[in-house]
Amino acid sequence: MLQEKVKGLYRNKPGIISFAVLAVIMLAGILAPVLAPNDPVLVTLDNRFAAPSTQFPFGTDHLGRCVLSRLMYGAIVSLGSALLVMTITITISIIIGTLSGYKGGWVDTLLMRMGDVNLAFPDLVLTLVIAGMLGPGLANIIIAMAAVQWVWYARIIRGMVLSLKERSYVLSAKVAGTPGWLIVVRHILPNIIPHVVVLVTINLGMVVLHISGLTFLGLGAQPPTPEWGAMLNDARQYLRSYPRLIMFPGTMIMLVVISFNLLGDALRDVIEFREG
Amino acid sequence: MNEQVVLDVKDLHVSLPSMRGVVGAVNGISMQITEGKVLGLVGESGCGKSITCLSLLGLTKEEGWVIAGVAKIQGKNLLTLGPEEIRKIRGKEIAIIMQNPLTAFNPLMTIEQHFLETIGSHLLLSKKEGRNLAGRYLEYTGLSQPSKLLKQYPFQLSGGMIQRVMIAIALALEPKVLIADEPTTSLDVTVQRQILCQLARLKEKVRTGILLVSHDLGVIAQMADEVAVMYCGCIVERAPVERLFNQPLHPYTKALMASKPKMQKKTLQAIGGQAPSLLNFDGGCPFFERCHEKSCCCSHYKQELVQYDDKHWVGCAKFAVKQRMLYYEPA
Amino acid sequence: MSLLKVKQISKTFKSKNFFTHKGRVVEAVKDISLSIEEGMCLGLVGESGCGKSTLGRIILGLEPPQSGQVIFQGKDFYKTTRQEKMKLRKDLQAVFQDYNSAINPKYPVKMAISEPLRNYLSLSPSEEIKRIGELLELVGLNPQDMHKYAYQFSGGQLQRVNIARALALNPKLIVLDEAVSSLDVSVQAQILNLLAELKRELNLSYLFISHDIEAVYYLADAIAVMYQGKLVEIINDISLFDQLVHPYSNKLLTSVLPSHPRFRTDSCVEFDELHAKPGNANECNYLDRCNCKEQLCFQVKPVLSKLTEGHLAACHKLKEINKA
Amino acid sequence: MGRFVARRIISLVPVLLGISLLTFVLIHLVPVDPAEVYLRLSQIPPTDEAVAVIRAEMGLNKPLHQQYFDWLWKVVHLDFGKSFVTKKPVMAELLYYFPATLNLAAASLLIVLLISIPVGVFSALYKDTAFDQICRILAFIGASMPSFWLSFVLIYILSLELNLLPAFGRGTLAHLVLPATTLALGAAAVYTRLLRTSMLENLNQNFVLYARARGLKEKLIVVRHVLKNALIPVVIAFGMTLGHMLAGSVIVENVFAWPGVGRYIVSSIFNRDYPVIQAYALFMAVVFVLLNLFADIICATLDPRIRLGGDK
Repeated sequence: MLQEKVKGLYRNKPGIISFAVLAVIMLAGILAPVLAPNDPVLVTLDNRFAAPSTQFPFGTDHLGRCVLSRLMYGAIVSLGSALLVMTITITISIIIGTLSGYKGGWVDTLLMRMGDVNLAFPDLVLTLVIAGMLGPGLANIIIAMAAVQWVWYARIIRGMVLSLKERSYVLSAKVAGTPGWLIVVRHILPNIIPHVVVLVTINLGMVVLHISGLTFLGLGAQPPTPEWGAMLNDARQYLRSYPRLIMFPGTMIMLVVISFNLLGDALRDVIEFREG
Repeated sequence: MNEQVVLDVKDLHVSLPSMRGVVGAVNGISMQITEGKVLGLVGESGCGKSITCLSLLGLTKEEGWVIAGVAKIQGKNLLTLGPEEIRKIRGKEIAIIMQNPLTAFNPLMTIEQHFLETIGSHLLLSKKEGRNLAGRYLEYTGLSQPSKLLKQYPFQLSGGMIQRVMIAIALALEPKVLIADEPTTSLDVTVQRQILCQLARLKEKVRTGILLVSHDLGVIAQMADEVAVMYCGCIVERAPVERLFNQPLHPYTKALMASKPKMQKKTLQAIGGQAPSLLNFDGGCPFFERCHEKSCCCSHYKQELVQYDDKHWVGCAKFAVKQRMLYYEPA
Repeated sequence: MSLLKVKQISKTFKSKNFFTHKGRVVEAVKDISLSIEEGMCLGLVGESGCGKSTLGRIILGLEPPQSGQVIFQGKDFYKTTRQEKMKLRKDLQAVFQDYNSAINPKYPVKMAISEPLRNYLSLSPSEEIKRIGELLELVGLNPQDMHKYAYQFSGGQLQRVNIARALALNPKLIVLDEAVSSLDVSVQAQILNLLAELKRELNLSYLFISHDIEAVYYLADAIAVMYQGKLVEIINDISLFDQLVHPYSNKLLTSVLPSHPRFRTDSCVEFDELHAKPGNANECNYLDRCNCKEQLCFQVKPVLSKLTEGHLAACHKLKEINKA
Repeated sequence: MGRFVARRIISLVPVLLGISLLTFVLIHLVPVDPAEVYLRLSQIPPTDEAVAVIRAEMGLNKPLHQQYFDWLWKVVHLDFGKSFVTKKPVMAELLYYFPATLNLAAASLLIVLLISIPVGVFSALYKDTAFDQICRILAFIGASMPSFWLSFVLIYILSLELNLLPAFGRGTLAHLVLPATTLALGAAAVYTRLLRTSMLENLNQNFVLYARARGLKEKLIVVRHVLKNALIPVVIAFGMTLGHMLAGSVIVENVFAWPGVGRYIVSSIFNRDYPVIQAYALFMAVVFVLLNLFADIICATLDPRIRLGGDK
């Protein structure tokens, strides 16, 4: 069964390609200290707006910093913080969502009421406001995003748990005398996690977009940290004369978001095949 | 005897593509539906009953599906008609009652809207005339207060009521043929009986020929005049209803009858194993694997119906061979 | 002493309408008492939505009742200690209707069967495999099938696996919740035969919940008829089937379709149907469908009362018949 | 219908209370003392005495629940306090900037509708044709495009290179085109996909098969049976989208120098103008909730199950 799924994924071309793209970007970010041609934050005012050359493959920005190096270091900032947001979010929401769906009780009531309030705000507004209250900074953005998003995921997971709870195999396990925690571990979580993985993959793209958007507004990573949104913000003044400065980080963000979406779709096709 | 055949199906084949090859869902079935009579089509799930119904209405036109054969209604071959011609026949000449009445109605529309759009698609009637027609047929099906009912939405009605509405819609245009595809399967037993009785009464009124599809021999025994037993996309036996129940010939028919609990404690004669896959159907006897009465010549037998006597047809090698040898054995 | 005794169980659900947020109380099971003897099969019949599955779940310990007791092997299931409950559970197993979702698709079927074994017995891996093999053979499957996954089985085979799981701990009572309802006739017969055979060989008791009276008649020794959350009639000897007297039981019986065209009846039963409308608390809940109602039926709710030994019914008319 | 609306409005009360509680709690998340921020913004040295005075003035010394009720009482009277920076009432400021944002969001919504409904319907009806494939790819890219980047691309091509449209500021209708398009494209992509999926789902419904079996004309089936049902989830989502557009305009407004709430809030965040941030959160939530209410009412007129309270 698992083998079939791996095979299915292997046959899914967009999935493979997008996975490869993400892997390359991620690797470039991790290995940036070794691979990057230049120091991403080294200001050389003599070299402002240098055209691409062997020393600066993508040229330099308004402070003479190497664009390629900044893109590479930026990968780890953008992708890494998105992954961190998701990890925090999902950990909290799996625990609370499962508890709330399986056990019910006050956890459930609290979660549902929090969800009502949370859903009354457009996501971005709440993130913006929390980040605004905490003050600019990448860490604050990460906290704000996780704080806003977990409720939504927890509610989705709760829904899945509720429907799984009524499946005959869960009832049969109960009748067979399996204790509650074991039912959750053995029958509920394994059936939820694949769907959560799909959800997370697709939404990772959105998280990358939001983080770079907030950084673009100046609320996220602070200069001189290389981050794609920040690079766009730096480049906006020079749009007329040096449009390439906009092209590089923008393309990177879009590439990452598209890849996450494609990968998520591919995973969904593979995982939800035969499960309906 | 002046029995008029209203729908004549000859050698209907439906095959559809799947991931692993071509599935022969219906493999050459022939049947005649007579005016005012009920032809019962009985078989287990997956034997191709529903696909047969849908292909007669031209509703199986999906990519890769191959439909062959002849289905004549009033001299026209249903299977070769263009989309607009077949549309005019659907609902007007051939109406259908479906298995899950609750999901068959658009939840956003009232019963009246369903009625009027059906009538309006085939007849030039004013709204008022349409409404009267609808009310009349709702009354025929045993529903009281039709005018109130017409204003209601499908979700406000119970399963039995909505199935009656479906029957009323089907019969309001006085079709030549009514296809009833498992009309009572999703209903409670008490309601099932009522619906069947009602259908039998209405049949007398409208003089329509009915193709009654069911997996339940009880429904067939109650309703049918003639029965066709279907297995793996083939008709394996065809006979008048009394005849079939008195003297089933095909091993599958016999087994099917023996496996149904009948208010007695006697051990049931279950059929071992399960129906074979219809993938790349080769035309041999589909019941071969599960048959208790098979013999050496069966494996070469090409599935086809042979005439056992006047009105009794059977698709089993045993009888085909006997007939050819002019050997007759009283059952 | 009876194996299982159910005493005056009631359960209501508060359903919340998704769109209107209007709460509604549904009385799924009302004041039900019944008992099952060892080696006996009680058939529970009724229309969909009459609460028979809820009753089954209450008996299985999956759904605590609001009031009443479930006494299994002399112990109140919902009142005993955790350990005691575990012990009781060992003798109380179930087979459900939807065979498709009864085995977790993620694991091979041996996992499903080993689940009860591991919870109660500490078998060595080889003993466990042996036992699973035996169980599969017992239900007519090949022991090699234990390595297959649910999707590799047909419906009938899956239901056999479910029965094997239910048998794993040598239980005393198995609740069969519509266990043969979604199977084809020919396969249904296989499973019914298997169940009858197992019952004889292993001296099992069943609570056979079904809407199919013919199947119930085949398997059950006693029959209980349920309508809108209440038992309307119980008869302890199913051979006295034709003595069922409650108007609803009669309606069910006359609704059974003929087994042969010569038994065809054209008597058209007039249109009526279960309508879940809130009835008057005092009237008989079968009132709107009953064709022999009288004044008393509007005022007093009939209770289940004894007609003859082993035969109870809840109807005013019958008491009069009995008195006379 | 009236009862439905009334019920729906009553059910909003706890949500609104929750919103107010959350926005109130937000200000206590602030790692620094608002009084200090106030003083710094007023260019007064934050000495201990000055801070104490301001704290007393702001009521920060009272117990928390007291502060909440005081604040709630004022909020109910539409008094959100005064901006730390301009010293003007926050409500007046928000109302001053809001029309521009609303203007932008409404224009984008119009663009979204004009694109997504026809494209969604036709790509579902002509599934897997070249048209459908192209639309799906475009929708995919559209949904993945960062709006701030898209805006630069549009500005560069349409404004700087071709000189067709003004890039910054608000004024004529031409000024509206670029920001509205930027804001709309992402949502249009999402809606096209949503409507397409919803159409396809409904095309497979049993009632469509039954409608065909009754001999209805295909056009009638598509409009009355498929599209009408397919629109319900779309309408529900539209209520949310308009809200998201009001929020999402933050970035677009900043790029295009559009004088709306979005630009105002970002500058307030940098100024740590807490009363404004708090009022913004509350204001947006209320607008969002009302928009959803509106969408629900539209759905109820479309769907009798909601209106009449049917099961399932």
